[in-house]
This record gives sequence, C-alpha cells and structure tokens, in this order.
Amino acid sequence: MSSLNRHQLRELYRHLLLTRGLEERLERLWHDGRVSAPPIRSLGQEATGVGGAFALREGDWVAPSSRELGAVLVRGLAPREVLVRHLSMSGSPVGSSDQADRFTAPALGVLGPTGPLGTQLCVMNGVALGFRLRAEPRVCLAYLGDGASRTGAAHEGLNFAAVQGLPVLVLLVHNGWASGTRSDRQAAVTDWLDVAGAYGLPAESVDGNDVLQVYDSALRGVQRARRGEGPSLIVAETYRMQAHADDTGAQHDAEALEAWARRDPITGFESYLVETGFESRPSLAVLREGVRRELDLAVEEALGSVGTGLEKPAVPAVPGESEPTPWTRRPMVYPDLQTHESG
Amino acid sequence: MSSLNRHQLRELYRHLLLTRGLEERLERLWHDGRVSAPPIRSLGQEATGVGGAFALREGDWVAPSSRELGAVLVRGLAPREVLVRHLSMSGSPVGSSDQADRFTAPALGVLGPTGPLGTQLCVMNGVALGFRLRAEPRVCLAYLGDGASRTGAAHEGLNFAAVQGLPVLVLLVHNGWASGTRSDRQAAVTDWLDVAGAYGLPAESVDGNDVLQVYDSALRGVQRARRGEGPSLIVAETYRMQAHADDTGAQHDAEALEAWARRDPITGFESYLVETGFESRPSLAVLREGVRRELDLAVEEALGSVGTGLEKPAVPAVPGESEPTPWTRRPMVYPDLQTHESG
Amino acid sequence: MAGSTGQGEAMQAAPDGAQPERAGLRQTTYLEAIREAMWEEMKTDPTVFIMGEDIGTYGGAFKITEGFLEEFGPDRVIDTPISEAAIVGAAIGAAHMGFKPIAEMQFIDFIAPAFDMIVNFAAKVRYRTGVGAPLVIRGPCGGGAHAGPFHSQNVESYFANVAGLKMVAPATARDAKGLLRAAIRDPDPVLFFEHKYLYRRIKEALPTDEEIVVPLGVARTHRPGSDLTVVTYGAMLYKAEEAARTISDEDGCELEILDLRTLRPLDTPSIVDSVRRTGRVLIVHEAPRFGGFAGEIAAQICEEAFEWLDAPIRRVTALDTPIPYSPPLEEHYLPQTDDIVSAARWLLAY
Amino acid sequence: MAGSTGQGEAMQAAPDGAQPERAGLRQTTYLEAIREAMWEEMKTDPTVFIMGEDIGTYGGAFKITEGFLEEFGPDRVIDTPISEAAIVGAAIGAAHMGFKPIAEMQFIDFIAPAFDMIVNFAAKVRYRTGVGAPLVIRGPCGGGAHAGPFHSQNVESYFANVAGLKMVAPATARDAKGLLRAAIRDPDPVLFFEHKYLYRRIKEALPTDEEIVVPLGVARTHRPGSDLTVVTYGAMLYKAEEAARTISDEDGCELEILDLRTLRPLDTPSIVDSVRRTGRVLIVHEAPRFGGFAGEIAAQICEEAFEWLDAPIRRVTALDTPIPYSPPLEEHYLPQTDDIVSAARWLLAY
Ligand SMILES: Cc1ncc(C[n+]2csc(CCOP(=O)(O)OP(=O)(O)O)c2C)c(N)n1
Ligand SMILES: Cc1ncc(C[n+]2csc(CCOP(=O)(O)OP(=O)(O)O)c2C)c(N)n1
Ligand SMILES: [Mg+2]
Ligand SMILES: [Mg+2]
Repeated sequence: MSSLNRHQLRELYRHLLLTRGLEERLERLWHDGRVSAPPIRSLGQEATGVGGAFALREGDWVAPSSRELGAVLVRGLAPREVLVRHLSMSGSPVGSSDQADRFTAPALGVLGPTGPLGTQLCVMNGVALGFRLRAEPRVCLAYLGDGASRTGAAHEGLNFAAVQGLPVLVLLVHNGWASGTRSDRQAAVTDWLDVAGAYGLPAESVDGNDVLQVYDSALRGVQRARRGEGPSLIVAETYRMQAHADDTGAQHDAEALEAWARRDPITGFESYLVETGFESRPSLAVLREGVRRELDLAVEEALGSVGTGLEKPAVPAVPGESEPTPWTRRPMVYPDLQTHESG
Repeated sequence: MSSLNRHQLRELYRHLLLTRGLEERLERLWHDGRVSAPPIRSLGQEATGVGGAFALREGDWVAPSSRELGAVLVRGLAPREVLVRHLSMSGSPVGSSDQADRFTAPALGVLGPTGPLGTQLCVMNGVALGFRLRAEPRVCLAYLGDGASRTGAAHEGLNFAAVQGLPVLVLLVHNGWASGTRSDRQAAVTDWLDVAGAYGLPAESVDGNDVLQVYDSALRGVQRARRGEGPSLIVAETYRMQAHADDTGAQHDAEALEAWARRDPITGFESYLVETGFESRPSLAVLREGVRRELDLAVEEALGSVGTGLEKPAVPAVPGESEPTPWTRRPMVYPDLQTHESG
Repeated sequence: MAGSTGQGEAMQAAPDGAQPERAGLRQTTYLEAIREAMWEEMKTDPTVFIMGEDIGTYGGAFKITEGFLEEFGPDRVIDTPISEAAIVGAAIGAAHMGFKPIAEMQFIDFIAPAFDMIVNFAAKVRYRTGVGAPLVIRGPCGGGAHAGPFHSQNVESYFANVAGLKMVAPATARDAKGLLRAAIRDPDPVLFFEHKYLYRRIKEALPTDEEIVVPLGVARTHRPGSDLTVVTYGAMLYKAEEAARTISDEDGCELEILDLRTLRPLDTPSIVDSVRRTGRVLIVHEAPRFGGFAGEIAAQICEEAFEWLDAPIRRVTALDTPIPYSPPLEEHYLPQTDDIVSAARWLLAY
Repeated sequence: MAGSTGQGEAMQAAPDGAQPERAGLRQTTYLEAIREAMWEEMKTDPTVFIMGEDIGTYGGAFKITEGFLEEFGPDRVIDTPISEAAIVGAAIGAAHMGFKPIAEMQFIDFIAPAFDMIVNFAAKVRYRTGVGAPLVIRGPCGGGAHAGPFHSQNVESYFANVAGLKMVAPATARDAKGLLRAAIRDPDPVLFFEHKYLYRRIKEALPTDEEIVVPLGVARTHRPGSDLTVVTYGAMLYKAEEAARTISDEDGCELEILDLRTLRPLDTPSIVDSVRRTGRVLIVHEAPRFGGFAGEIAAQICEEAFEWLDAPIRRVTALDTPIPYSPPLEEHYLPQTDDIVSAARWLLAY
C-alpha cells in the first residue's frame, strides 16, 4: 500500500490518462496530416514515465527520452504546449527548431535528448555536478532505453555518475524492443539488473507497468541521491505496445502483446484505486471525462493559436549566423545575435 | 601444476626476459636520445602480456595495447624489428608512419591500437566475424586496460562480442593506474569482475603476475571460444611499476610499489621453475645470458640497419594523395598509388 | 526512424535518364537502386555482407534491406545493437580479414558516435600499417523531409579533411547503383551518402541486362551549357536543374551543371575544364555555408582556373544554423531554386 | 601522454611582444599563459571549474594544471575517467546550470570520441532550446613533436561546418591567455586549440598588472606589409614570419601576416581588407590541404575581394596523409618555411 494520499493518487491517475490521451490525439493529428511525424508513443509504458517523474520535486531535473511524454507532463508542461510544438509552428514554447518530441524546458527541469541516443545521461551528470557545486539538495532522474544503454555514451555516463557519486537516478526502461529489433539482440544479459554491477551502482527491478511500484522505487533512489549517497539504477520491466514510431502493432510478437495487454498500467491502476477504496468506478469515469475535455480544449486552442509559421518564425537566440549576401537566402532575424560570422 | 612441458616453460621464461630486457634497452636508447619517445613499459606486468598470448596458436589474432610488448614478442615479432620501429627509420617492418609502440602485423595476427583508447576491441570483433564467416576455428584475444574499459568504444565492443557470440577473449588488465590517475578513480567497482556481468560474459580473475595462471585462464577462454561457445573475460590483477610512459616510479604509492615488487613476475616464475625442478639456478643464468646476447645483437643490428630515414621513407601504400603543385611540398612517392586527389 | 520521412510522396522522374519501360529496362527508384546494388554484390561476392540497426528482421528503417535476412542469413545480414562505433569497428576488422562489409547508419547523423572509429582507425590504418580496410559506411542524409536537426544533416565536411576516406553522394538512381557497386569493390573505406529525399522521389529506367558500375572520382555533366558552371551534388542537383531551365527560358542563357558524384577524391579536372569554358561558377550544396565543402571546391578553382574567371566564385548553401524542424523554417533554411536563379543571374550580369 | 612532447627543448622568444623583464612584466611561456588564464578566472569567478584526465592529482599530462587541485579542491578540479563524451556531456550540463566548465582533452586528437556530444549536443542546444552552453573544450593540437598520427592532429576542419561552435587557435602567449579568458567568458561552446609545439618554446613578457582579454573573432596583424598577405594561425605563424624575413631580406618585398586567432567566427573584414591592399594572398595551415580550413578562407576571399586579386589564391599546407611518426617523415609532411618562401615568390612573380 502506497504512502501517497488520495489527491496524489488522483494526480498519478490523471497523468496516466493525460499521457495516453494526448498521444492518441497526436496520432490522430498525424493521420489527418496536421503534424509531420507520428508521435513516439508510450502506449503500455505510461506508468514508467509518469511514476518516475512523480518522485521528483521542484528544482529537480528529469531527462526523458522521446518515449516519456508522461514525465514531461508530470513536470508541468501543458498539453497545449506539447500540441503546439508538434504542430511545429510559431508560438511553440521552445522554438520551432527542435524536433517535436524532444522537450527541453529549464524552468520545469526538463532536459531533452538530441538525436543520437545515450548522450543525455552524460549531460544530466553535468546538471548534477552543478547541484553539487552549489551544495543544493537537488536530484536528477535520467531515463535510459534498453537499446540506448548499448551506446558508448550511456556507458560513459553511467560510469561517470558512479565515480563522481552524483545525485542521479537512472531509470532503465526494459521494454522488449529497440526500434525494429528485440532487446535480446541488444544485449546478452538475462537480467538487466546486471548492468548496474559493472558500475558499482545499487539497483533494483520494478514492474514498470505498476505506477506505484515505479514511484516507490524512484522515490527511494531520489531520496538516496538527495541524502548525498550517490547514484542508483532502476530497471523497469515493461513492454512497448506499438511499433517504434507509428501505430502498427509491435513487430512479430502477437503473443507478448496479448500477455502485456492484460497488464495495462491504466486498467491495473484503476483496479487498485477501486479495490483500495480510494476511488469508485463512477469517480474514475468523471476523471476520465475531465481529462477528455481538457485535451479536446487543448487541441482546439493549439490549432487556433498557431499560424502558418513563416510570418514570424520562432527561432531561438543563436550565437552566430551568416551575414546575408545577395546570392544567399533572405536574412533570418535572430533576436539577440551575439557575434557575426561574416562571409 | 601446469600442463606445459619443459620446452614451453622455457619459452615462457625467455619471453618474460625478452620483454623486460627489450624495454630496458629501449629506455636506454631514449635516454641516449636515439628514440624520440620513452617506451610504454610493462615492468611488473610482463606475465600478463606474455601469458595471455602464449595461449594462442597460429592463425589466431591478438590485440595488444601499447603496454603488451610481451604479447607481440610471443607472436613472433623479432626484437630487432621492434627496435627498428622505435628508431623510426626506414626498414621498419610496418612503415615509419605509425607510432613506434603500436604494432600491427597481419602475418603474425597482431592488431595494433590507434591513439584513442577502446576502439581496438571493436575492430577485433570484426576479425572474429571474419573467422566465423569463413567457418574457421580461429580465436581473438583482446587486451583492455582498466582505464580504457571506461571508454564508450570498449563498452560497445564488449557488448557486440557478447550479443554476436564471437570467438573473442578479453583480458582486462587491472594494473592500478591509468596514466596519472588511479584505477579506483576510473570506476566505482570494487571487483572488476563485475564488468563482465553487464554483458552476460563468463569471467574469471587471475593473479596477473603469475604467468602460468594467466596462461591457464587464457587457454580456457581461448578453447571455449574455439569450441564456438562465445566470448569471455579475464581480469588480470597486476600493478604498473613505473609511471605511464617514463621511468620515474609509479606516482604516489611507495607502499604499493614495495608490496608488488615482492611479487615480481619474473622472480616468481624463476622460483617456480627451480622448485618444480624444471630448471636449476645455473640453467636459468644460462638462459638469461642468452637473452642478453640476443638483445645486444638486436640493438647492434638495428642501429646498423637504419639510415637517417629521409633517403627512402618507408611509407606504406596509400589510397590517395595530393598531386604536387609548385606551391606545395615536394612530392612523396608512394609505391602503389590507387587514386588521385587533384588539387 | 522518423516514420514520415519521404514515404508515399509524389515521385518525380529524374530529369535525365527517365525513359519509358521497355524490354531490358526497369523503372527503378533511387532506393531500389541502392537495394539492388547491395543485393547483386552479395549474390556474386560471398565476401560482401551487411551490418546495422534493424536491417535484418525489420528490413531496415527505410526498408532497403527487406528480404535480405531471408536470402542471405543472419551471418551476412547482421542486426546490431545501437552501437555505431562497434558497427564500424567490426567492419574494419572484417575488412582486414578480406571481407567487404557494408555498415548502415540508420540516419547518417548517427555517424557522429562512430567519428573516432572512422577518422582514426578506418582512415589511417592503411597508411600506418599497410593493411587495407575495404568497407562502405552508408546511410540517409539530407533535409527536406521535415525530420529536424538530427535526422537531416549533411555530414561530408566533417570528413573532408581526413586523408584515407572516400566520399560519395549520388543524385540519380543510376549513380546510386553504380557508385555503390564501385564503393563496395573499392579497397579502402568509402562513406556513401544517400539523400533520403530522393529515396522514393527519383525513379529511372535502368537496364536489367547490364552491370552498372560507376567509377569513383569521376564527375558527370548533367546538363551542358556555355554560360555558367553550376557545381553541385546530391539532392541539390534537381534544384539546379530547375534553375537552369528557368534561366534558359527566361534569360536565354545556358547553365552547365556538373554533378560531382564523388566528393573525395574530387574530380578537379572536370570542374576546371568546365569553369575554363564558362568563366563563371556557382557552387551549390545543401549543408551550411561556413566551412562547407564548397570551400574546397572554390579554393581549387581559384588555384587552377583563376585566369579564366570572369566573376567571383559564388556559393548557394543552407544557412549557418542547424536544420530546423518546422517545415516552413526548414524550407527557409534550405537553398531553393530561387536562390540559385538569382545567384546565377547575379553572376551572368557580372 | 607521449613523454617527450616538447619538453625541455630550446625556447624561442615570440617574434613580437618579446621584451626584457621589467617591473610589471613577467616572462611567460605559452603554457604558463594558458595556466594563468584558467587560474585567474577560477580565482575570480566561482562558476569556472575544470575537468579532464589526470588534471588533478597528476597536474595534467603537460603539467598545465599543477597545483590546481590543491588550490581549488576536488569539486572544481575533477579527475575524470577516460571518457571524453562523458566529460564534454558533463560540461554541457553544468553549463546549463550557470557554470563555466573547462574540459581538457589530454591531446586534442581525443576530441574524436566526443564528436557527437560536441556537434549534436553542445553546438545545437541553444538553437533548439534557447539554453546556452558556455563551455570551453581545450587541448594540445599540432605536429612537430614527433608524436605520431594520434597525438599531432589539427582538428579544426572536423568542426568548421558546425553552426554553434566557436574555434580559437592562439599563436602567442599573450593571445593564449587573452583568448582563453574570452573563451571562458563566452556564452557559447568554444573549442580552444593549443599548439603543443609552442607550449614551452614561446615565451613573452606579459604584464602582470593588467587583465589580458583578447576578444574572439578578431584577427591580428602580426606583421604589416604591402606586397602579399599571408593568412595563417597557430604554430605556422612562426614559419610565416621566417619566410617573411627571408623575402624581405632577399627579395625586398614585404609580406603582411595576418594571425587569425579565431577561426569561427572568422574575421573576414580583416582578411578582405588586407587582401584588397596587397592583391595577393597565401593561406598557410598545418592541417592537410584537401578539405582544410584554407578552403573556407579562399572561398570568402574570392567572394569579397575578387576584383582586387592580382594572382590566384594559394595554399601551403601539410600533405594529404595522416601525420607520420618518423621525425624526418614528419618534417617532410609538415609545411616548412621554404615552402612558404617559394609559394610567396611564385605569387609575387605572378
Ligand atoms: C546513436 C543512435 N543510433 C540510432 C538511432 C535510431 N534510433 C532511434 S530510437 C531507436 C531505438 C531506441 O531503443 P530504446 O533505447 O530501447 O528505446 P525505446 O524506443 O524502446 O523507448 C533507434 C535505434 C539513434 N537515435 N541514435
Ligand atoms: C580516448 C583517449 N583518451 C585519452 C588517452 C590518453 N591516454 C593514453 S594511455 C592512458 C591511460 C590508459 O590507462 P589503461 O587503459 O588503464 O592502460 P595502462 O596504461 O594502465 O596500461 C590515457 C588516458 C587516450 N589514449 N585515448
Ligand atoms: Mg527499448
Ligand atoms: Mg591501467
């Protein structure tokens, strides 16, 4: 039984719903040709993104991969802002230069990935170094895909955190797949917990589809880090229920899909809430309806708020840009140009 | 008690002596200003380089770091050739372009490192892939420094070997140091064997100063790989008895130096040979004298055989080179120029 | 693996080489050409094999290697972990053993984590040791697919200064096929940049009864002309073509378009020959301008054809920023036909 | 950490700026200048800290950071594992938190494993997200120290086409100090290339009572002249100087030498101004020629000063191979004073 109160449990539930619902809407917008790429969905893994980030507090940072929209929402990014970003027009909270599914929002403590996997963890170590240099009891949570953990950068990042004893919690998401390849072709380990041993990191495994287990475990890691006891690792066992980046089923494994569908994190959490008496079936329906409305409104607002983009491109400040010349493109205006590269 | 016969034991001993003696001579040549960089010495670790490579047979490959001269000698590179290389003049067996301490000799199955650490293991995987594609029962041995194991490339290499089940044996040399930094600042592990677990690799630890232990363990790994049972890892516990690349003592740790000096691999092996009756003290002295003469001759020959270098630079075949023009440097002549880059 | 990249969009026939279907000819997309080159080489040469992420069971992010696993088996179609350095490293080692590995980067942007392996191991190994490394590293480059700053880059200038590497950037299906074949057979490392915007947009009638091999290091005159030389490569070829047509129609001047095809080694004689004839030159590439590959070309022209130049050498390139995600911004960032037209007019009027 | 690199060899005073010791002036080597810039910035700005391999207890492979650990403690002088990507990544993250980290690459060649981190994370983060990354990546570059193909490279062209990066290559002790200060204070990522050949060979009298800050992006006229402009940077400055003296003595012509100091952003106006005055230009750099940084400079000159050019733009560079280990081969490979002299004469006679 969790230590969370009714309000907190409700928030967890709401964020699971928001995550799934927002991704569904993004998918629909993609089908309608309104956004240019399908969302990287977390279908079936929502508990991992939501539960992990829920263990953080203000001032902490999280580094979600593209598949942890839930963590970004928990940190407070509004669904409307996510939508605007995917619609990739001006008015986006973080400019229109970045890929739509890579959120960086310093005010919310969110550090997004680049394209090449694994590097984000190394950068999170630096954020954690910053906390230590300032002697602030703040903590970093970094998500790491099972596939991404095979990159050199991830290795260097895990090791650096361990040697430096940084306030970092790594949540390794073992979801069975890395794009079109099974996780067991990514590594020859039978238990992904063994990864932690190579760095001398304390670690534990959790059912990644049980949002409370993820939360509780993350909280232990976060508290440990906050107490100055250094980094640790969680392996969340979960399953990617769609293909990498579109809504065809996960490849080649109808059986696994069926088994994991029975362990859906939202349905499971609903049963928990009802069985423990925190919520009733009708109160859950009301919550679902509320989230549905919230998302409908967000979509409406987002579609209304964005222009065609070119009138005033929301390009963030840049450190240098070609001086326009007659034979190159028309100039782009950057708000606070720092230096010039002439040419 | 080892399975090796008297002749083989003698060869092991001779190679330990050759390694140490040749490095001493290189050091002297450096002091005399005859070679431009001090050798990366394996003082105190000779058993690791020699014992590991001794477990290979013809057709196998080894990837020594710069600190495993012993492995290169075991593979059959003549001391004279090593010397010529360090004298970096024409006549060097592998050209004068490469750094003196990075040996690549395909005929002997030796793959040298580049500068940036860790990558050699990835390349060895490819050699092993080649063996598999040809269905040949050949095996690769890759040395890996404890410091080098912290690079991203080493991680990717270990993991790739494991997932592909390649005929590769990795010998991780835990020698207490990586340049001027202690190994315990490289990784937070207490037992370096734990590294293997992260890749699902079978592994064992050996006393890296006991040449027979190293040999026996390497033989097990090599045989395993040859039987098609895939890669494994050995952690050799040893100690670097000099600074990284010159003959000042290892930094900051007189105590450790003293303790490890008592475990010198050559003295230890001598005692073993005498105690087991394979050799007598006088027979060892004869062997030592033989090696001394061999090395003296090699130095003499090497110094005599090399010119000043510029007359006929021993540059290997290159795939492309600037066409000389009046305003660039005088042309270099490459024996089998394949294509041109004009300019 | 941005799911939308260039799939299912309208095809444009390649400006030249597009012919009606006839016996011995088959309409072949740029993507199919790449696929066929690999397939045919693997069929005829047992030392050729491929490695990469999702190329086996999944058939590749762009489905280029669909069916390869079934045909050639898991020893020659190797699904790898997400480890670009390990992939390239394994290619080098296998190449040392006499194989001709092809390493796929899922997007060419992901060549960056293998940079050290390429620049310090692959490129230098023959010089250092005399051991060759006949490998190909290939992958989709380029913008226009709304794939943002990490799935759209052009990486040629990262490697331009590295002796020991060859670099290829085909613009047509024929060249994609013929150059890839030559790259696979080449005794040294070749970086092969496929433009993802062209994968399914370019379709040409290619002979089925002829082995197409296009030698590395030789440029192709895509369009003859006497008034101005446009030196380009990759997807920009088609914008240059459009610009040439506009200039021909509206200004009555003829642009000669040189498609470099191979960037390193560069076919300097062909460039110089054209520039000496036209006296004016415009270099067009999709990468940002500063430090881009056009610099090398300009420097060589200036060295070899200075006396023949009637106007400054001009460059039309992308802006000096990362490539933005937003489609209108991306369009704004990339060089467009209009830019080529106005630069050409500027030069012609000079 | 090739033990021999440039240690204990004869010093040459910097051609200009070398003055006798007087009150308020101290003879300072190029290496000491770098050390002092870091020391003084760390003293005055608590957000500056350093990371790298062997920089703490050991004091650095070249002993640049000797005593730093004792003075600033292990939180601000961080000995790292052999993990260049992790080092640069940590610098980016700390920079996001308002710190100004300095990441040392033990040799600049080892920047290659951090390539992705630099090009895709550090360089792009401000454009993508608006979050700055005020970090410096510094390390010894360059040849002449008999250190072979992996401890002698010049890496500027790997990064030349990457928007979002600044690149600095000081040639004098004064500039090493002043530019490093400016780099540390800069709000964006700066790559700082120290030439190892100059570490202990260059010594200048620097003021002790003045804070030397040299702004990024501004070239320096090292030697005025009216007959030919030599554009160069790094250690080649001294060979250009020697050549200029020879030409002045033997040919009676005066070479103007422009020391770029910053490569990106490039001080195009200064280059153009000089070339417009002299009408002839020679670009000299130590990296190989093909795809080298000289290409960008040549292209810009051609764009901006075409009408003023009386001769082709020429380049003197290293050969298009990796840098060899053998000392005579290395000398053969590197551009030498003689090469500059004959190229200059060729241009002057043109
Ligand atoms: C260095 C690098 N190589 C390849 C890719 C292409 N890619 C994008 S996502 C992905 C799979 C990631 O798998 P995992 O880390 O397990 O995350 P998941 O998709 O399961 O959430 C791949 C291969 C990449 N982004 N970066
Ligand atoms: C990527 C990279 N970074 C830094 C160096 C500089 N360097 C050369 S040897 C060395 C220490 C290697 O330590 P280890 O791997 O333990 O081998 P050992 O010297 O102990 O034999 C370092 C840091 C390098 N060669 N490559
Ligand atoms: Mg996964
Ligand atoms: Mg070590």
